[in-house]
Amino acid sequence: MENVVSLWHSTGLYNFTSGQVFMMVVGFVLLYLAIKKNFEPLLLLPIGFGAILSNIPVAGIAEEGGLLYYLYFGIKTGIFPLLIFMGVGAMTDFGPMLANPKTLILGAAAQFGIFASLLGALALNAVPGLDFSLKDAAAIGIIGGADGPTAIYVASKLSPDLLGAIAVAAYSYMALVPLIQPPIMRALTTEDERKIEMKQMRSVSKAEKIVFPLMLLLLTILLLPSAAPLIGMFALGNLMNACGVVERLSQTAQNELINIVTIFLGLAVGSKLNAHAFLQMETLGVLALGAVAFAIGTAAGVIMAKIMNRFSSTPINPLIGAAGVSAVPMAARVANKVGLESNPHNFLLMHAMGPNVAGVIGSAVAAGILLSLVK
Amino acid sequence: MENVVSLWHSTGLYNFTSGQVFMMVVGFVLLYLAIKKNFEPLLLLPIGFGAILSNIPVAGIAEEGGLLYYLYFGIKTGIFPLLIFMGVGAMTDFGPMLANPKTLILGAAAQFGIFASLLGALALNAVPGLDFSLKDAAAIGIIGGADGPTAIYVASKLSPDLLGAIAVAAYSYMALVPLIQPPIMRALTTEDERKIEMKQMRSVSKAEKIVFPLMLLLLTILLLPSAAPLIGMFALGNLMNACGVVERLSQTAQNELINIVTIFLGLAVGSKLNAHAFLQMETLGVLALGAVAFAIGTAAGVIMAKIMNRFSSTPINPLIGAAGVSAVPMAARVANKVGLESNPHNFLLMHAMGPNVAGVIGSAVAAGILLSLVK
Amino acid sequence: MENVVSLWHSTGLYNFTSGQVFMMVVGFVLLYLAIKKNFEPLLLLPIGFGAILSNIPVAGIAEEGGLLYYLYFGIKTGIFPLLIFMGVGAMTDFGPMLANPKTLILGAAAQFGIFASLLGALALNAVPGLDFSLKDAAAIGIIGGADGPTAIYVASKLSPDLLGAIAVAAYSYMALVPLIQPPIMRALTTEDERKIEMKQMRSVSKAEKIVFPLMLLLLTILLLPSAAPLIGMFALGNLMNACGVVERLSQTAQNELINIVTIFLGLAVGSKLNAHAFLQMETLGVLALGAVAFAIGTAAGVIMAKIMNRFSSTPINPLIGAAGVSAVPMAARVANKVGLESNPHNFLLMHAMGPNVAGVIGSAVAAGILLSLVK
Amino acid sequence: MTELMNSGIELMLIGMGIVFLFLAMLVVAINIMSSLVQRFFPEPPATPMPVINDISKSMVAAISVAVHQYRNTHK
Amino acid sequence: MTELMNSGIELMLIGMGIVFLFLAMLVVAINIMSSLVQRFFPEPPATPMPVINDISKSMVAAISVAVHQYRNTHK
Amino acid sequence: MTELMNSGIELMLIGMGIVFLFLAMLVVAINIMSSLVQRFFPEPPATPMPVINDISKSMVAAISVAVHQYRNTHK
Ligand code: NA
Ligand code: NA
Ligand code: NA
Repeated sequence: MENVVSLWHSTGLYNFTSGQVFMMVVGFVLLYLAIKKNFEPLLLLPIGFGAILSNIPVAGIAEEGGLLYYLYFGIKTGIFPLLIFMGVGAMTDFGPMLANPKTLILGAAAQFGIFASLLGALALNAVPGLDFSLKDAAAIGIIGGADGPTAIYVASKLSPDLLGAIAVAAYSYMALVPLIQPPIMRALTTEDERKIEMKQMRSVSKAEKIVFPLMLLLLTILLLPSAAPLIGMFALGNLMNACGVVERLSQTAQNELINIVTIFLGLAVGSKLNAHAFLQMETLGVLALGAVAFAIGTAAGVIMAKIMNRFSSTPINPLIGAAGVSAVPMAARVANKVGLESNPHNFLLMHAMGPNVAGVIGSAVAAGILLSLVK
Repeated sequence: MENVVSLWHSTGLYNFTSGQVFMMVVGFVLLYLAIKKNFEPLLLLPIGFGAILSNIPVAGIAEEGGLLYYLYFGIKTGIFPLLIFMGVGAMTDFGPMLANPKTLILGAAAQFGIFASLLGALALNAVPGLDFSLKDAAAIGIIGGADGPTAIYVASKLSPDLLGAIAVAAYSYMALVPLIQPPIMRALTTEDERKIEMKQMRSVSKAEKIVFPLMLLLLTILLLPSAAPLIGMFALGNLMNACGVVERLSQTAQNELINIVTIFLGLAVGSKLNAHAFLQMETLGVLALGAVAFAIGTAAGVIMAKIMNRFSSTPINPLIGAAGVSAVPMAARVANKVGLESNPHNFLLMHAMGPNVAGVIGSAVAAGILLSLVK
Repeated sequence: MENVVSLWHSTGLYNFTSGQVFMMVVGFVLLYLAIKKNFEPLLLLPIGFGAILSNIPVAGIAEEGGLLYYLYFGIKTGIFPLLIFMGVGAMTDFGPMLANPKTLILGAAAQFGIFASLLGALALNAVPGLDFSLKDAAAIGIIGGADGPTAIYVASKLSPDLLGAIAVAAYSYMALVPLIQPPIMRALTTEDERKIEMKQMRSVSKAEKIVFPLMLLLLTILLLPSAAPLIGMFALGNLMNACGVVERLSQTAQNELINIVTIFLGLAVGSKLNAHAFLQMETLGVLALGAVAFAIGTAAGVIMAKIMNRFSSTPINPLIGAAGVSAVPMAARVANKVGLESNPHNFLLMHAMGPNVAGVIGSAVAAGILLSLVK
Repeated sequence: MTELMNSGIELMLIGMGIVFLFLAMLVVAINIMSSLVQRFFPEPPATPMPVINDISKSMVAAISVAVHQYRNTHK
Repeated sequence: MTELMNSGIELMLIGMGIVFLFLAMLVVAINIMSSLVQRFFPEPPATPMPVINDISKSMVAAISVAVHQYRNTHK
Repeated sequence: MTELMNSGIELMLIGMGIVFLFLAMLVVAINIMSSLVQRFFPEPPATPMPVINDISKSMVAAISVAVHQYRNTHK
């Protein structure tokens, strides 16, 4: 009898708090978005599942001694996002960017979304109930970098409490890029601009692809060492792939290793989706500002591309500026698709890959600046 | 000269204790069973090797600072068995069970082996020299679950000293399922019953396979959160496989990740095969009770299937009840084989897979109950 | 303004020390050797990259809380070199050695390089500014084992400060085997000796290949338990491959697992390439002695082969003695190549694989002796 | 000792009870779920001919590409 | 609060400044690097026909071996 | 210093001694083991034609399946 009572007292039904119920619903919504809507499923499925697991009463899966508690060390120490960034580096082909280096400037412009939403977060402090520190604002702004591991790395250092909301916002908006970007791109460009065909790119030699990651690393070391962990691991992955002599390491980095770490990272991020941290006014602020960040980044990229087109000797289709937010390769595909609507023979995909991968560098640089200046 | 003496004093020959010699023999026997007799080699080979390594005098491989000492953290924290369970989940197809859900009841009945051998362990305390606590008895009983990671997870929480013996017993008896089960199955059924042909199963839609793991998780959360780590990770693996949108994560979970963790887990389990813990009367009790648990679980499954056959509108071959102990897919194959002896046109394999995978759920549920009630 | 200044103060340019600059140059040289000269790229690329990362000012990647700081635990605990050794074991085919066991003696002779350079290190203490302890000397000597994981394992236990230099020397000289060995081999043999054709080897049964790693382990346990971690993991990998019943574990051990660990190990070794430890007279000593060790080991192997040829009933080509240093399979290929120069129909490759893999055992044995006697 | 046995027996009764209860509820839940899914998300009766798995499909593709390439290279 | 906004605005100005500066320097560096590489390490204009990737190449090899073996075994 | 050299020399003598001893015992052990294995577990002289490795064997299988499938699909 005593046992029956103690068993009843150990059920979830008896112990649920409303916050846990709500967070579980959030977890199931993330699973729905991942599976049914195909929203960045590789991340949002483990994140959603982690949210569910960590909000189970009694089980304590995210508390000391639980699985997610241990996995979270991988985020706290920065190991998981850095390993993922290495894998992403190994998957990245800098060829299109090296063929047309000035597209790097588009990747710079699109980072305006980061700083604009940082300011936005500070401005939101005027709303009663919201109280973002400079660190919080910086962590929120990085959503505008449209790069998952960078956002998680920065948030885990500057504002761990917002990590869950920031990761969810970052991956959700990346999945929404095909919805968020086109209206902005159309609004800021004329039909004629969207029809602009770009010159066929030169082919890039293997030697250039090998030297580039080292050059990128060197510049980072000289100017912005606080970005060195991120850019360093990215450059390592890229070099392993480009050099061709460590093929088995490169393959493992971009397959098994990144898969294993993705599962762990997703679950660990999910463990930060607890009621205490997530069910706050702040979260709404994060979600709103994340969308703003993407929109402003897109706009800044397009406008910069228009300016460059005016002064460039070779034509530049302003649509590829939108790809500067990164969200590789989704944003480049969006630029291609919007371009095809105006000119069915105009394939912008390769041209958009330049600013697209430049955006990854740009947001890692911005991350380094934030980590260095925001104390 | 001094060095020669000190070298001789550092040899294994000089330092061996009889317990270490005996445990090494145990390790070699496990290797023999794994390699020559094909007894669950994926686990028993690393376990046997771990047993040898951890009993080497002087080397201290299982002591603080040694390799197996570090690997054991993966068991102590529950990480290794849970990751293996995730991989097993990803490999499991619930289709046959969803097509014929009432076979779940067979998976419930077969868990009787767990509780019967728990009682048996307590009864054995009457034998002088044996002294099983309730925790020990619960950990021994779980052998009857016929599921390796579940047994290791429960034993590591309730009775770490018995972990080695329990893991060895669990995997050995799983390997012995083709010897243990058939006599019991034949004894409890008539020739006519064994000839029963079952109705062709309906096909199960992808949507059902996606919803099921979530439903299973939800029920666990509501009723038995102490089973949530096990069932949660199992459901995660199953969902990753069923949903089809994270194929690369699912493949990694059921291949490289589970392989890596299996090597580590096996070695770490082996490190618990030391003379101090293993060379006790208790170990004989564990081995005896493990066999009892399998036998009783098999019998309970068959008897329940006979009862269901009597009351069911569609015929149920009682042999498939034996598959309820889990030991996937060995027990289902045994049911199929014994069925074919009586009726060469009667393929029970798919029908037995239902209770077989239900048995995995059943023993995880039983594990949750034990973890929750045995303090 | 204040921010601009603080940003300038956070640049690498402002913070560089000359030691860091120099160590980065070392890192880039290693990358150059790996990529352009194909010097053991699987290790030297991550090591070189690790050297660069760990010497970035401000970033603190190798300091407490940084990525390389955490990865270094894998070396400190011995886990990484042991896992790599397991993978190497799984890749090793002892067939040629078992077909002609007396070639093991060649693998023993070549270890003379280890002890000769150990003595050399102690002798170098006569040079002002050099001060090698017995531990340092032993760690330096092990370079002569021509086996990366063994060298890293021993150095991490005996002389962690020299680890970076020792690992770099070990892998560099392994890459230089085709340059270092041939002159020595030619100097010590006559044209007629190099022309010697060896008898076709018998085929080795699967049973022998299964029993051998266990026998090797047993002998190690009895005589030299301090070598048991190294030889044990090596034997485990070899057994997993030879037995054929755990194919998926063996494949993972020799592919994904070893690849992942290689990346981590390389980066972690690189983190020991800091100015403080590397920019010492000692490093020059290490590099010089490493070359001596390889040369002496090669010579000892060749001379022993000449002696054996004189007393053996079947002819032995002295060139295969050089393969006894290990450096698998490079040294065996060198023996084959030098042999072909004298006799274009004389394929020594398979005959040289015997001493080659014997050299791995030999240096692991020597490692055990050093770990046991050098306190 | 009798007390311990009593605990054991109680554990067995409660344990088997919960196991049956849990799995029986799962049976009910599956039945409801399946009928809901079949009503609201009817599916063409699974994949009609899953004779060959995905790997083989990509093999077919790879082979036809490879053979094509092979011909081009060797003609 | 105004102070915080001031910090934010300063951060934005410096931040975007550095981002542009950094990527602009990278553009310059790439241009120099590319022209150096093209002058000193000229390459045959990439691989002329990268129609088929490495995997397929080894496929071709594997298939020809396999087919060969297959014939030998079955004739 | 001389003491250190003495330790070194002693270490060398003992070390090389043990290495030779160990590997010599291994030679003996292998010879015994091989003759035991060959007497008590004689094997058909290994695989007679290990011309092609396992992967290729499964390739052959996979290809024949794939080709079969390909024909069925495209006729
Ligand atoms: Na970006
Ligand atoms: Na079970
Ligand atoms: Na060696």
